[in-house]
Amino acid sequence: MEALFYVFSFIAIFSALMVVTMRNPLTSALYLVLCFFALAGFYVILDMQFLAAMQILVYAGAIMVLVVLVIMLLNISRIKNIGSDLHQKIIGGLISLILFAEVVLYIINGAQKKPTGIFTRALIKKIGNTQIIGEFLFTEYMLPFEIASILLFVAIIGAYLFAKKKY
Amino acid sequence: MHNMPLIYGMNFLEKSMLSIIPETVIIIFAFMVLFLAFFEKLAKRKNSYYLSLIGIGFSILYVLMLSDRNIYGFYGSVVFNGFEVFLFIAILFSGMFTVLMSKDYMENSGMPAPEYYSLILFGLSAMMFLVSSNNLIMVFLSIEFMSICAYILTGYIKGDTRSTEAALKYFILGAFASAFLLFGAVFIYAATGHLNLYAIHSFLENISYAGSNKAVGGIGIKIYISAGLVMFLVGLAFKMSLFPFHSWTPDAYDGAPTPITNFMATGIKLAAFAIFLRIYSLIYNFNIMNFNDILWLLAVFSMTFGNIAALLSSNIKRLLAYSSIAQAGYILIGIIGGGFYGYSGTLFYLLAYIFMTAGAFAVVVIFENSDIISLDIKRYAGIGYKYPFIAAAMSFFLLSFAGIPLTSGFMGKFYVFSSAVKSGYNWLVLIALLNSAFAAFYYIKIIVKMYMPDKEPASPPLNSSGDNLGIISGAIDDGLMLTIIICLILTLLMGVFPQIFINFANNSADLLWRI
Amino acid sequence: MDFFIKHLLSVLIFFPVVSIFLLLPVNKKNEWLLRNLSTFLSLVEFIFSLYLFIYFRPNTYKFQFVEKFNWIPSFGASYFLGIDGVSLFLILLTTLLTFVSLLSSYRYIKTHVKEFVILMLLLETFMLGTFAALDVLLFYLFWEFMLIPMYFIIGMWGTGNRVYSAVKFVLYTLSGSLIMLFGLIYIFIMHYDQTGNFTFNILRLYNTHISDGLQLILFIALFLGFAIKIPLFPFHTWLPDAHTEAPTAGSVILAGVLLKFGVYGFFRFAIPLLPRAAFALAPFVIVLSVIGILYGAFVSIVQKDLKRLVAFSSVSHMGFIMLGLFAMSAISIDGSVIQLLNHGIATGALFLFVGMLYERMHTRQIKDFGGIAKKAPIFTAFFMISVLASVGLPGLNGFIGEFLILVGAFRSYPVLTIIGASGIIFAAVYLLWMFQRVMFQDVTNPAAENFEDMNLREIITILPLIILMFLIGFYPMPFLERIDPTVLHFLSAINHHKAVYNLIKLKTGLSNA
Amino acid sequence: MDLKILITWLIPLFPLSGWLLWGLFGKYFKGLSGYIASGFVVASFILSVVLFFIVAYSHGFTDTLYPWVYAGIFKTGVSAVIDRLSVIMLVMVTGVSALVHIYSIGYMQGDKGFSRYFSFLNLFVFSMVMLVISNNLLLLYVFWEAVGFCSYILIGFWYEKKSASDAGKKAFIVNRVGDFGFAVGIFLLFATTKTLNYEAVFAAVPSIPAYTTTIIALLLFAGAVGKSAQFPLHVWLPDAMEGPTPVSALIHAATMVTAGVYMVARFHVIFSYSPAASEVVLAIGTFTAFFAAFIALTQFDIKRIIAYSTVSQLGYMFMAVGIGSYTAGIFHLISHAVFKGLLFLTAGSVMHGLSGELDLRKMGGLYTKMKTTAITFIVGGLALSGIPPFSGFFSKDAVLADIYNKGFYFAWVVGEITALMTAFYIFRLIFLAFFGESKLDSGKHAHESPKIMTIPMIILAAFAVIIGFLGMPPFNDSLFYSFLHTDFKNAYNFAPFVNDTPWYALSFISVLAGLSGIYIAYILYIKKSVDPERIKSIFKPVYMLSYNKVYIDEIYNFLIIKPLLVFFDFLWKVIDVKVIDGAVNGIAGAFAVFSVKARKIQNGMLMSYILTLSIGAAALLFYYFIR
Amino acid sequence: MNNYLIVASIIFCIGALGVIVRKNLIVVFMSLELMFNAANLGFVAVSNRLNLISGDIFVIFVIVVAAAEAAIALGIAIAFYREKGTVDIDKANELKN
Repeated sequence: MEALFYVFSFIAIFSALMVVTMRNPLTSALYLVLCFFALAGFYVILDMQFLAAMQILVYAGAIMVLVVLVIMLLNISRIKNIGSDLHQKIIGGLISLILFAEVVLYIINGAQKKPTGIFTRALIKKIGNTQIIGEFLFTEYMLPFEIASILLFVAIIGAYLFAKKKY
Repeated sequence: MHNMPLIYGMNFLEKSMLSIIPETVIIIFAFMVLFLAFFEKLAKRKNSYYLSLIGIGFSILYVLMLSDRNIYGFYGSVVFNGFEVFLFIAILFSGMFTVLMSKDYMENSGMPAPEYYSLILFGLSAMMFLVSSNNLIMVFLSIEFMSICAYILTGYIKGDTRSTEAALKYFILGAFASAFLLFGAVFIYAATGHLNLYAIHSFLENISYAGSNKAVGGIGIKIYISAGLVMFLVGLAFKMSLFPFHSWTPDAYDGAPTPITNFMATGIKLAAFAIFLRIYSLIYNFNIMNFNDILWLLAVFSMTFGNIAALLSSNIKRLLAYSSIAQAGYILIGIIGGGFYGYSGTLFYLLAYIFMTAGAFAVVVIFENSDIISLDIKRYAGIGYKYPFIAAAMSFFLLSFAGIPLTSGFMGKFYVFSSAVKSGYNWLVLIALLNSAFAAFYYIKIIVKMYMPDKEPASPPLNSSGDNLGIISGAIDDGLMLTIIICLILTLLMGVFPQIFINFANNSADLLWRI
Repeated sequence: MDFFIKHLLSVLIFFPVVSIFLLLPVNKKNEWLLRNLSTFLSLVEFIFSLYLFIYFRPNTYKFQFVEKFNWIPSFGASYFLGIDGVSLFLILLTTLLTFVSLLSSYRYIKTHVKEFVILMLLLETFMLGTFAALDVLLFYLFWEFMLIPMYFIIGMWGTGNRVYSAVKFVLYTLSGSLIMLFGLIYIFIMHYDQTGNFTFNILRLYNTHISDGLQLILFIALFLGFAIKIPLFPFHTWLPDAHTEAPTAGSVILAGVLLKFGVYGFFRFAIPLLPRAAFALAPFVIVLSVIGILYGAFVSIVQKDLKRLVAFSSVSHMGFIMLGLFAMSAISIDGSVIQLLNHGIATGALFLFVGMLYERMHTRQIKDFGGIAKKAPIFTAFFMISVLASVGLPGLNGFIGEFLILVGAFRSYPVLTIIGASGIIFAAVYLLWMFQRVMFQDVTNPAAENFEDMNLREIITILPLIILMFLIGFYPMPFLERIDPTVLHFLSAINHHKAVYNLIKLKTGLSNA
Repeated sequence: MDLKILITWLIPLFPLSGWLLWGLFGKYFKGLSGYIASGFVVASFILSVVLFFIVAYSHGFTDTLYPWVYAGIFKTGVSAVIDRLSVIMLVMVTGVSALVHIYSIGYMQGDKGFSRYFSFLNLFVFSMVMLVISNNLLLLYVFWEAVGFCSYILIGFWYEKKSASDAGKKAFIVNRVGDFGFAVGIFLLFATTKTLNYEAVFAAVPSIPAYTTTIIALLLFAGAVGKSAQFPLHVWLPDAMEGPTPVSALIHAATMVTAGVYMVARFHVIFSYSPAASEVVLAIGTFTAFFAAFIALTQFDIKRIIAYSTVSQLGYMFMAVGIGSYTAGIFHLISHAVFKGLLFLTAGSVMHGLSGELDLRKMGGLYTKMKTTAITFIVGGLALSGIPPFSGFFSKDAVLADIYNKGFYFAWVVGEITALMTAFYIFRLIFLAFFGESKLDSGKHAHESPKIMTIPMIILAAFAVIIGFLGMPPFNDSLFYSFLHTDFKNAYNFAPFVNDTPWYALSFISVLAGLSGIYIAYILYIKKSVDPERIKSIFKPVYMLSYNKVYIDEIYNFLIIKPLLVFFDFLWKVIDVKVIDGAVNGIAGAFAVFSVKARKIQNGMLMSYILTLSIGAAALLFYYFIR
Repeated sequence: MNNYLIVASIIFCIGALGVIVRKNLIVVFMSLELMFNAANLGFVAVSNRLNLISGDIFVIFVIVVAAAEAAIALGIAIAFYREKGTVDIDKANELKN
């Protein structure tokens, strides 16, 4: 497990770095897919296979395909050479580093709550994570679920409105 | 705090549904408006306009019908009580004003109406969900829902690069802030193990009394919570457009269609403040860490930046945007002041704020001729003589912004300031008062333009196109006039006889306060 | 009639608003009707206000014509009106000067007559409300909104750099009032902390216990608000600009009534609420007042613009009033109150005359005048009386006020009083020199050749003021006997703090030593 | 109401109603107003005489007309004190006024401000009467200033002339300077005694500390210095001659200017309890007497010569009151009022005859043309010179005798020298104007004035002859002294008599001084045995000093007025506009600069927006971390 | 346990870096997705650690929102590209001051 965690961590971080450093958005997109896969790996380690599947289906599958589609739709040659200024890089890097340092300091100094829930690894394994998620989704989180559906609907309208050439 | 009356049982759906009826009504009407688009005959602008108004009206009706209920619906995901009643009505008013303002605007710009109105309604429902959400998932989801509607509406003007640019900026910054909010939620979750706000509240209450008792986590948890709350605050402060998370405000306000600017300035701000107020009263307001310090800074910076930046602004929409940043700072003072008095004051100010803002934007819409120059304050020269009523109303709204007595702005300011003084934030109030003093300059600047032009216009005919001064083509739309009149009456009423509104706000704040 | 008398203050406050509704339907073009109707209505208002004088019981300090209704129970604010001897005369002055200034603007105001008369009447409402309010919030409401009509009057009908002046006027005074608002809120909250009740009733707020250090800070907050309004040196710079550019009516109201609010605020709010601080800081205020007296006079001497001269003279006169108020003796405060009226009357009259000069000659530069006395004897006579009233010539009103102030102040602050009293010399210098250059000598400006004498309307405008000048000068008892009990009560309410304060000083002095 | 009280208040009422009448309706009366106004004043005069006898044969009284200013413990009414001092003054004031009024009818004939003139003249009489009878210091101060105002308005009567309006203004302002001191004195007096009523004040004075009394007395005297044109505030009086000559006669010779002396006499209790202050009075009086006479030696403007002579004579009066000889001072006041009024009226007559000519160098030989004027003038001149049996002899001698006998030898010597100079300059005037060959401008022919002018002159001349006998030497046994000195019985005798030199010895020296003055003038201007030009060139610096009025005006101008004006200008243009207002505008400007800078943050670049946002987030995290 | 959160914060900060540094709208958008995913990882890890399930549910909603935002973002990108001919966000500079 430990080993797998480090492997996935390495892949995720490396690919994430590649996403932000690659000049060509298409390359970035492919690295992003890789990153998503690594995250899915994490989910598997954490016994959330359902989420791993969702991650790959929705993110790597749907969203990234959409992204790649859009990149292709736009003129690739005109969008791939958008560089960044040096000072932008320095300031950005600095800020990110500071943010990172702060968050890590918080994490190291802080402590999480003691595990109090009932859904131990064993229980999840016994019932099955999909079933648990499903049960919760349709009882306690029914309203968010419904809202999410409307949200997606609105997003479709939005995408349609933005993408169409004129009214 | 109350015991959480989580409703488990067979008929929980019925009871829960009651808590979201107003939102549901709005959503149903949103779909109805949207479906109008399918029918060539019905897709006239007027129909969707009236349908939206009817929907909002129904929703208000339902809110009023439910006004004495206190419901925790959907396993505590949403709450519906006096607080929500107050804010629902305020939000619905804001939506109503937006719709009323839009008719004229839509006709001028030729945009497709059904989608537009339905998005406004969807946005309204999202705001209402946000206000009543009692769960971090609901908070996040509603914020995103609301924001997505706002992104779409901001970029609604096809072919207008400014509109698209505004949407782009708004979107990227919004998503960025949302990421912070989300990451903050992770930390809160890690520290407390809860997503429900009440549950988090009681957890924090325990540890704040327990001190550094190892059994419940102690000091480490507090650090986690700080990290979580700070990052959560970033997300919320963005929506409230507090400095330094304000940067989207002027650009998005400027580029968006003016009724939508009003929607953002009133509705979104209202919803953001409402949820912040709720979360603040539930979570932030513990002595684990003094969040008031940071809010103090945010308030001071917001006021000062907003006012100073607005000082020389020549574009009326940007000016109002900067002013709204400053106003957010003032509103925050009420929250910092805290207590029953402070919350009530905040709500009162919010209510006052939407009326004056909506009124001001209605005037802006009247004089906006779909070209950029019409937003220049110079364009307002001399309208005081040509359109005495509108100019007088505009002056009144601006004076209200400036906090001159007789206006709701004064009462609101007085209310929040005195609550802050009550809690001992004297410097804050002093700074706020000095801010109001020099802020008066740019409000008055507009009045100067309207009534005291450098060269008095020789009363040009109403429809002469050659004249460079504010000219309205045709008669003023009834919806706009209605908005102005309602806002004017309410601004005056809240300034002179505020007691009923205070009672309303008190009822609403009472429930927050007694948690 | 009984109801009328009982609610006279409300009637007075809201009658101008009702008048506005009467004026609203009148056609914009019908300037004749607008002018006469508004003047008539303000005259009616003035006559109403005379009932106050008639039914006012002298020889008592109690508030009279009290009206009290709940207004905002949540803040403990009420619609609480009442007048004592001091506010009585200020109200009368307000109604009179409104009438006078409306009557005076027939010729000056040529454009937007309707807006003008409406704003004037609106202004009157707020001015009266400010004087009558005994509820702090109500007071503040009237106090601050008053700026707005005045702002429009200066900005819309002013001359020259009117917008600059108007904006400066509003922002400057607004800044002060907002800081003052802070002080008022603070006291309000302190009272709440002590009693558990929200109240804005000024009579109850008087009982708030405030520690000495806090009193100083709060006093400074209130001081800024009121001092800017007065305006006390060095917060005066808005005044010359506003006065100079305002139309005649605006100047008259500004000098005659608006400046009084600062002093009234000190009298009604700052000093009784924070007596210890008032006693402790009185020497500083008095130093500022004395500087103001001399400074205003000095600068007036070298002014080239008539209105600016009168404006700076206001600074000087208001310095006298503040000197009297803060000397904290019954005599000097009586004098200050009388002087408040005098300044309103005399300076108001001076502005009217400057306005008449401007209407006829279209200039305000002193060098453009000369030899007018020959052309317009009535004008000269009245103008001279006003100038002399302002100079403080005995027998006219200004003298009574100044003399009482100085006599009263002399006991506590002999040196400062003497320095301040030297202001009467310089008052003579700048006013008489001005009068000489404007009225006497030979005609140099051809425009003065056809100088018309005052017509009947102008005489009616000025006559009440002239009569008052003589009345107060020769027979001030009707005024004093109403003011004196109020002032004595004012002093008796705060005087024990003087002892306490001195005791504290003594103790700290001993412990330091 | 008691008859005497009615009379008391009727005396000021007549001129007051006159003022209102001419002021409001003057233009309907035209020439008639002069006669009616004079009638009013004559009525006042008659009533004054009646009152005089009432008081002389009974006793003085006080009366309050109505309460005037009641503020706290400050309580003053409009009240009158009628005692011997005030009735004497009343008779003098109303009497001279009546004559001047009558004279003015002729003098002002045809002036377009005829009614205005009489209106203000009446106002003056009213004010002066009130000043004399007022029973408290506030009322005194009121009319003290009121007479000053009348003086201002009457000096500037011909306001088209810049010099006239300048002179009026100057008179008012210089008087204000004195009045300022007077007012401060009243403040101090009130602060010490808590009252302004004469009786109460006088009762309190002996018990207040001496230095306080001294300060009060000096401050009150400052008012007198201004009003009575003593050095250093004498500068207004010569300029005041721009006014109509009857005004000069009435206000600037007979009545108003003597108010200072009257005031000191009235407050004899205060002054006598402060020997130091009295010494100051004496010193100033002595110096002024000499100083003014010195200036008068070389002037050519006849009115100015008489004006300086007035200043000089007022100095004598102050010398008298400064040594505690109040009765003598008042006596000189009365006699001076008569002969100086006479001199001015006759000078006015000369002017009238010469259509406004004032320059001595353009006169000469008028005696033949205007005999009445010349004779009356000479009577006045002799009175002024102190030649018996004219009134000046008696009164001036009374003063000088007391000075000598009380041991103030230096003052006495100066007084005698001044007497010599006095006689010289007035006879220089007489000789140059009335004798010798005529130097009139061609086209001007002198003529005698009408009867309405000469009769008052003659009456005054008669009085100038006879009035002195009231103070028949030895003065301390005279009728006048025995009548008046009871009023001064409360005075503290700070300067007792040290000598007992008989009056005739001192009078001899005085008369000698006067006669030698006349003789020198005779030598210089009639016999011309010595050329005045030679003396002029020998004593050139002294002459120039005298001729230029010791440069006092210039000194004031350079040392006070000019620097002050520069300072005021600096105050306005630099302090006010640049510093104070500059600070205000500077703050506003700073905000504008901030605004520009603040909006730089909002530069439209998405990247910088994101940066601000993330810096904000980082800062917040940091803030909580360090806590 | 903290390791997961640290990884999550690393990814979060890399995402933030991408948003700050990159000018390509598409890449910025992908960086935003990275940030959201970092949060997701955190939620799953915490929920696993505390033996809870609500965190996992949250992740599902985040994924939904991300999908919706993707739709909007790409729509905006297309509209922007159509108007400006580029997806360089620096070209979005009409609205300023």
